[in-house]
Amino acid sequence: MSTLPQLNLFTVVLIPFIGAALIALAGTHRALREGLSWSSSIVFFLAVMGLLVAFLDGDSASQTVWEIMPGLAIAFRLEPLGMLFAAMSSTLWVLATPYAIGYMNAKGYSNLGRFFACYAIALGAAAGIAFADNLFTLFVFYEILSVSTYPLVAHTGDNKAKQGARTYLALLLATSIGLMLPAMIWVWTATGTLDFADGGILAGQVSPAAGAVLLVLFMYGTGKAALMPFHRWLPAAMVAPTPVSALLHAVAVVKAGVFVVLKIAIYVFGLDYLRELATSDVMLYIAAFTMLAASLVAIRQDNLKARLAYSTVSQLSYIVVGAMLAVQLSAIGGGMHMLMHGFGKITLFFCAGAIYVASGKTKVSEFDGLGRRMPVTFFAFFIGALCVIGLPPTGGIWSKWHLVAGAFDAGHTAIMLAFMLSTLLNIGYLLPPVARAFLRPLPEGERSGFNEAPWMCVIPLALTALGTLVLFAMAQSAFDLLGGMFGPVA
Amino acid sequence: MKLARIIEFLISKRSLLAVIMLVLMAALVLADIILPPAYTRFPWEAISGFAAFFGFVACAALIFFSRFLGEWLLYRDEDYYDDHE
Amino acid sequence: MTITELMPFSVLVPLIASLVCALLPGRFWPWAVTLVATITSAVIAAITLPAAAQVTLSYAFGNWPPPIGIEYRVDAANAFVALLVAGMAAVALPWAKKSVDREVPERQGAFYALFLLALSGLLGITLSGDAFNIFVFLEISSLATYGLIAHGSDRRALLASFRYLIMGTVGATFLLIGIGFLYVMTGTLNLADLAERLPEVRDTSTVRAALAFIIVGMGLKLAMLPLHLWLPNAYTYAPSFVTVFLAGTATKVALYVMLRFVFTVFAPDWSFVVLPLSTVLMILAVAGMFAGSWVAMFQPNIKRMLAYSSVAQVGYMVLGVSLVSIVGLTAAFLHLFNHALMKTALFMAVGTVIYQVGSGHLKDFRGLGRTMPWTLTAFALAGLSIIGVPLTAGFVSKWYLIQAALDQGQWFLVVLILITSLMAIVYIWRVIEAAWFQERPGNQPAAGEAPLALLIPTWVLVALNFYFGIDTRLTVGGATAAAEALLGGGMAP
Amino acid sequence: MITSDWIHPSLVLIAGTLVVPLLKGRAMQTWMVLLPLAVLGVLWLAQPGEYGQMAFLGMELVTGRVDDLSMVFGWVFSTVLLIGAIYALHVNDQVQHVAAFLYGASALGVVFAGDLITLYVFWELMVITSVWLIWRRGSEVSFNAGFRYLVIHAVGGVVLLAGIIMFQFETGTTRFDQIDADGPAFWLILAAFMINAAVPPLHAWLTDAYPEATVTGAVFMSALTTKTAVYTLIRGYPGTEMLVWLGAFMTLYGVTFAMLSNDIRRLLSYHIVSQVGYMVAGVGLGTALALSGSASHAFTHILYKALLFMGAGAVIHMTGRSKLSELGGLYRYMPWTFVLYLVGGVSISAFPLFSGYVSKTMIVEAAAVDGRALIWLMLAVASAGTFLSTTLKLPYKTWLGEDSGLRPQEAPWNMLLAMSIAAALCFLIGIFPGLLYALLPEPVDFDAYTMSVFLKEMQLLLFTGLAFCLLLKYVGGGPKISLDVDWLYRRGGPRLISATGTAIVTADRAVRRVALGQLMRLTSHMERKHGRDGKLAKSWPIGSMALWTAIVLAMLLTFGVWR
Repeated sequence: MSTLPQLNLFTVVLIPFIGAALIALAGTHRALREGLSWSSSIVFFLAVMGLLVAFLDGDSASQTVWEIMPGLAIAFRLEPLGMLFAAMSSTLWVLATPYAIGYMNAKGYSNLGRFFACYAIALGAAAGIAFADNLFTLFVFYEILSVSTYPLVAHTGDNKAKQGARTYLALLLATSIGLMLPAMIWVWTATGTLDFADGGILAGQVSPAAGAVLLVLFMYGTGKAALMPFHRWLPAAMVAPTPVSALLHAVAVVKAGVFVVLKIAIYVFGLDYLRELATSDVMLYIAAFTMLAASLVAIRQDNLKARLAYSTVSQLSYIVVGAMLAVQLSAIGGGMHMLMHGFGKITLFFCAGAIYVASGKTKVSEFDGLGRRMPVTFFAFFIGALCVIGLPPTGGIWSKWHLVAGAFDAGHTAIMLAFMLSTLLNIGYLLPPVARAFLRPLPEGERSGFNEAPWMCVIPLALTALGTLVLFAMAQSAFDLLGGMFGPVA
Repeated sequence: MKLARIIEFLISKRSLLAVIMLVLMAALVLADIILPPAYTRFPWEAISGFAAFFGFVACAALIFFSRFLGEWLLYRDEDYYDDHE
Repeated sequence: MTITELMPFSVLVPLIASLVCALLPGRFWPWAVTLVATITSAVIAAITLPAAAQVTLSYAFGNWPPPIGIEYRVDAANAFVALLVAGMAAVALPWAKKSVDREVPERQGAFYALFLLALSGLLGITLSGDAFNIFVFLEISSLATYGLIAHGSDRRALLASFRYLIMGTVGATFLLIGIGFLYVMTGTLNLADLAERLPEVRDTSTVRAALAFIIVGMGLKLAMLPLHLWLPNAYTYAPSFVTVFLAGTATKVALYVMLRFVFTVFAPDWSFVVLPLSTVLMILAVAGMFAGSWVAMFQPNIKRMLAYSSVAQVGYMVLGVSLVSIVGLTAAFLHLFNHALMKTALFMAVGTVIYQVGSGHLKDFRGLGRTMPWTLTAFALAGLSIIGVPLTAGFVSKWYLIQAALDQGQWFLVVLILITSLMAIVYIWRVIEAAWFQERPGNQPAAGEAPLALLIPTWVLVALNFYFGIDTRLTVGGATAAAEALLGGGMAP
Repeated sequence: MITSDWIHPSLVLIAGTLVVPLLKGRAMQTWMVLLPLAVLGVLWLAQPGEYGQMAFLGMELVTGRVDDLSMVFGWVFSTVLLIGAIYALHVNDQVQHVAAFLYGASALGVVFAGDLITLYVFWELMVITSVWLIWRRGSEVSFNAGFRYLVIHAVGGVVLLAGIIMFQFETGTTRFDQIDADGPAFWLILAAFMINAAVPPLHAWLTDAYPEATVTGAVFMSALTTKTAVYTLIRGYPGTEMLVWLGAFMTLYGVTFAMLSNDIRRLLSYHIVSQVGYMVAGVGLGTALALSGSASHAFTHILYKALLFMGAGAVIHMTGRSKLSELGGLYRYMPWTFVLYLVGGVSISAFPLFSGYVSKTMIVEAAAVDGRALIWLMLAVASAGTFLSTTLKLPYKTWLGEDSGLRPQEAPWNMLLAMSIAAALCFLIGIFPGLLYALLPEPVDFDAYTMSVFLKEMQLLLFTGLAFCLLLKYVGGGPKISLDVDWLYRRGGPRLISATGTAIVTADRAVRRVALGQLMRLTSHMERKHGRDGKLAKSWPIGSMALWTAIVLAMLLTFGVWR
């Protein structure tokens, strides 16, 4: 068996929270704080891996922590999608920790105790979302995630940061409380349960019209999935320090959003029922529109982080499309894209941050010749970009493959076309930074010579880039895992 | 630079070379007339020297047609695309 | 001594203690006596509740049997409210010491005596099974409250108190008129007897008028829109401790009285038919929810903002009542309880800021998040509860309220509840933003963290907000029992 | 991908390439020569069969399929990698070397792919590796051209992806044999292949990008991308009637536009289009002879086209100029380059004794056997045109003609060596066509060296030459560029994208500005109205309170009591 610890789910979720409390207490004591950040991420990682090993062996843990009201409980259960999400977040947290430490120290930020504590809480909340066994638990951790990331977004403390953070929180809270909560209550009244169940809980319980409305409520209620027109928070959140943008706005927060979308599509609606709904096509096309429109906006962004943010908006819609296509292939593709895009996009953000740390440059138009000074960073950026675009030899190709195949399977040729167009647009905005950096000469008067960011930043980004390559070959594992959502894979 | 001298020598004898070539070409056509056509899958395969004629006409046609196409439609200044990119 | 015999002491102890208190000099002893008396009272209430949930307790004063003597009659509903009132008072008092020392430096004996009077009045209203007795206790508590409010250091406190006095008196008078009508028609003042005899005479306009007067009278004390106009100023200018106490108790008791009359004295199948009560209450509740939240969003004075928020929260309770169902009433009782928790915590946090900074204006909150993190965090967390974030008490009561609305098929109510919740986010957010995301202006006094004497009670309440958001057995159980007691076919013998 | 009797050549190449960045100077040069040799060795050992089967993501992969057809391409790709590597030995840019080898590995991966998934993966890898060979030229022009190249191929890639997915759903397999699907799957995959095969109007990426590639990179590019496409067409679409006509059209299109070109490598690029046209037409004819012709023409074409690009590249490398109008009279200074180039020229023109002759005539013969008169004539015109521009016009204007005043050195030894190897191979195949024919999948029932074929070809070529000499002054040219379908995406596409983007951004901004503006106005209005002294919030006089109380009471009494 395994030498890894087998903890119950709630304990695993608690680890980052405990870590956060300790980090907050460590406060300004730098060594202690960093040590705790490291150790909580590693302990969490090991705990999740322990779960993963057991899960792959066929154990399916579930746990009801507390029943708040009859039928309304904080409860956790392991299922494939959540396992994948948790495994991804925990892995990337381990990699993001040194990066965050390196970055925040290099840029001389203060208030780091709060920063790392909130960072940890966000991860804990993500884990809570991943393991949630019912909508209520999911909602609770979803809100914790929104609130805990607010101080991170506003960390810089200037007016722009506050403004961005305000947009961020306002949109996330307004959508979740205004739309998701009522939808949740509606489900509760209609079905008497909020538990996730294979095949969904809504089929036959609500009228088709009500189901259609519920779908819209859920999709827009999940503000973190950044479906247009509720996508503004994501670009606004880019005022955050880059480690936040990287781990949270490429992985934990936004993936939590699409994770919720997938989870609701699969376990609340059920794919079969979802297909019958009048609005599933509407949402599908809205997502497809988001996918393309966000890409078109991204092309025009000179600021690299803004460009990546819009790219994320676009990529998230891939996954929403995957959910709305409502066939197994696309759902699996969506789940895989969650993973692949996570690795790819975090690499890109890591690189954006490393570039900023090493050269102070944030605009793509200023990147000329930088590749010669920062070859590792830009090569990693190249690999990450390939993954996001969905090209070999990175894992991105397999998730895109399944999404497109799902679109065909569902009979939506127009969506296939949208994916194809989106790929082209992705190339249009992700590769120019690399090409510029490697091909154009450095501007007059700039010092040439090797000048990478601190190794604490460079090593993680190299590792995540490597991760996308490994995922190319290892996609089978993710595929098998996700196939478990629909019973044994044929 | 020996090779360059050979080429130079050949160029200096270009009238002679041209004559040799013309003779060779005449011989080719002659041979075509003398030898019976191996195939007659197409009507023109029976015509002796058709290939020669065709080669000449095709070449002339290409030269004039491409020239016409260029002058009429396709030629642009070399910085044409620079203005717009 | 049985529980039945013990029960009246929760009213009597503060009453007697107030006499002692009025005579005590200095700053410590009046407070100490008050504390002891309040805690005693709260403990008695706590013991009473489980017993009352089982069977209705009845205690006749002076051993005169009910129709003649005064009866204390306690079922789950009033035991629940009594525990709330006494409990909140007990939690507020440790906090009171510092705050009162600062805001009411002199004649504290009288101040605490008034407080105890108000407390015993409120408890008396709650426990009494006699209509006239209810009026008497109402007047006792009201008069004491006017006095307490008038202690506010701001000169406007006097005016606010005066206005409250006028309106309160109007309310009490209306109640008295209603009770008078009933007495004329039935010849009894005992609530149980009233319930028994009313069916014979209830088709008369006198009885209907009695109901109308009682509802308007209690609506005034309850601060139900549009009868709430006295409340903002009273809460704003009263000493912080008084606001803290009133916010958690006074309106709740008024609601209880209204419910007692509407549901048990007049049966709900009568009162909601004879008057368009359901509609009227629902309209007023929704209007209150909106207007209160709306105005709160724009208030520069935080105490005043919270006062308007209270108007909105009263709206939620009345909304629950207007649905006339077990779940609706449960929601009303739950919110009655939970709102006391959250609003008291919020007022305590604001009071703490006032104690440290000397002002409750939004602009004086700027930058306080750094210097008074514990106070402001308490405010933020209690704010979460008032917004109705899951795992807080506020969520539980809103959840039940929404359930009740859905049971009746009232979709639009759910929408309205959620919209007002969003408005709550806005007004709570203003404070959080000022505290953490604005710099403290240079000309403002630098304020340090508040003393523990203020912080601990505040945090106890904050913790309770979360505790009752997670462990809902006591609150939901109590509220359900209370609702069933009211709706379960009148006063059981 | 590795079993005891099969090592995937791509894997060898990729693994070997990973070492390149660690090496320098002489060691790197040695490695660069050894690596393609190793690949040739691996191919030598390869036995026909299917290897590397695996189940992946619910699909059956065959990563290595060795049969005669794939081996033909495998051999020539490896050979040209060796030649190209030698040609590039002097280049001190590891990015280029890495890109070139990975590009070669991808091309090999495509031809050895037994299923469409593997094929797709390598297909895309080919794009992202080869684009660096354009970009590393380092100029602004090549930067942009590289992007256009990338985007067009990305289009091809997504079309292929869609096609394969449809194919998979339709047939339930992803095996790559003849594509026998109906409907969109058939057409999409074909379109993707045709993009890479540079079939007009999908060809402009080639003539746009290759002239802007690096001197050494263009050699690899000329050999690999279009020829993998030819391979896939032979494998997947033999006998598709449409291809006959497209192919014949391509041959003419290429020669016509080549006449208009001023840039020497653009001229040669149009001839790639033209020559690939022969192969495409051969695929379309679909007979055993025609397919053998296509395969062998691809083989010979790779070698002579590489030779031509090497020759042109040497000129560019040594003079820094690439335009006919700026070159001339170089024979004195670069005679070896001149002569070796001419070997390539006569090969492509299909002079007897040179490689093009033994393969092109096979396709033409196949058209004749099929009785396609018009096709035959079109191919004949293209033959004349090929000779005209590659062997007459280009060398004439570059090495002979007016002296441009340039005084370059002869090309470096490694370039000449690489060209010599290629030239030798062209010659060898021309003399011993049996060597080539032996590699082909089907036994070849064709002899190029019959009197009839010889006579016709010689007449055609020599009289073309005559016409050229007579009409020399009418031959077009000059410092001009000619438009092609790339206009559509160089001028039209960017405008469309930027216009759409602008529209979205503007709309988004406008909506947000209006919405936020209204919200702001509303809030400030509300703040005024409902602040401390607002209507709802101000302290009401007692009279008003009493009034409200009275109203409520009156309402209740009115409705409830006196009904």
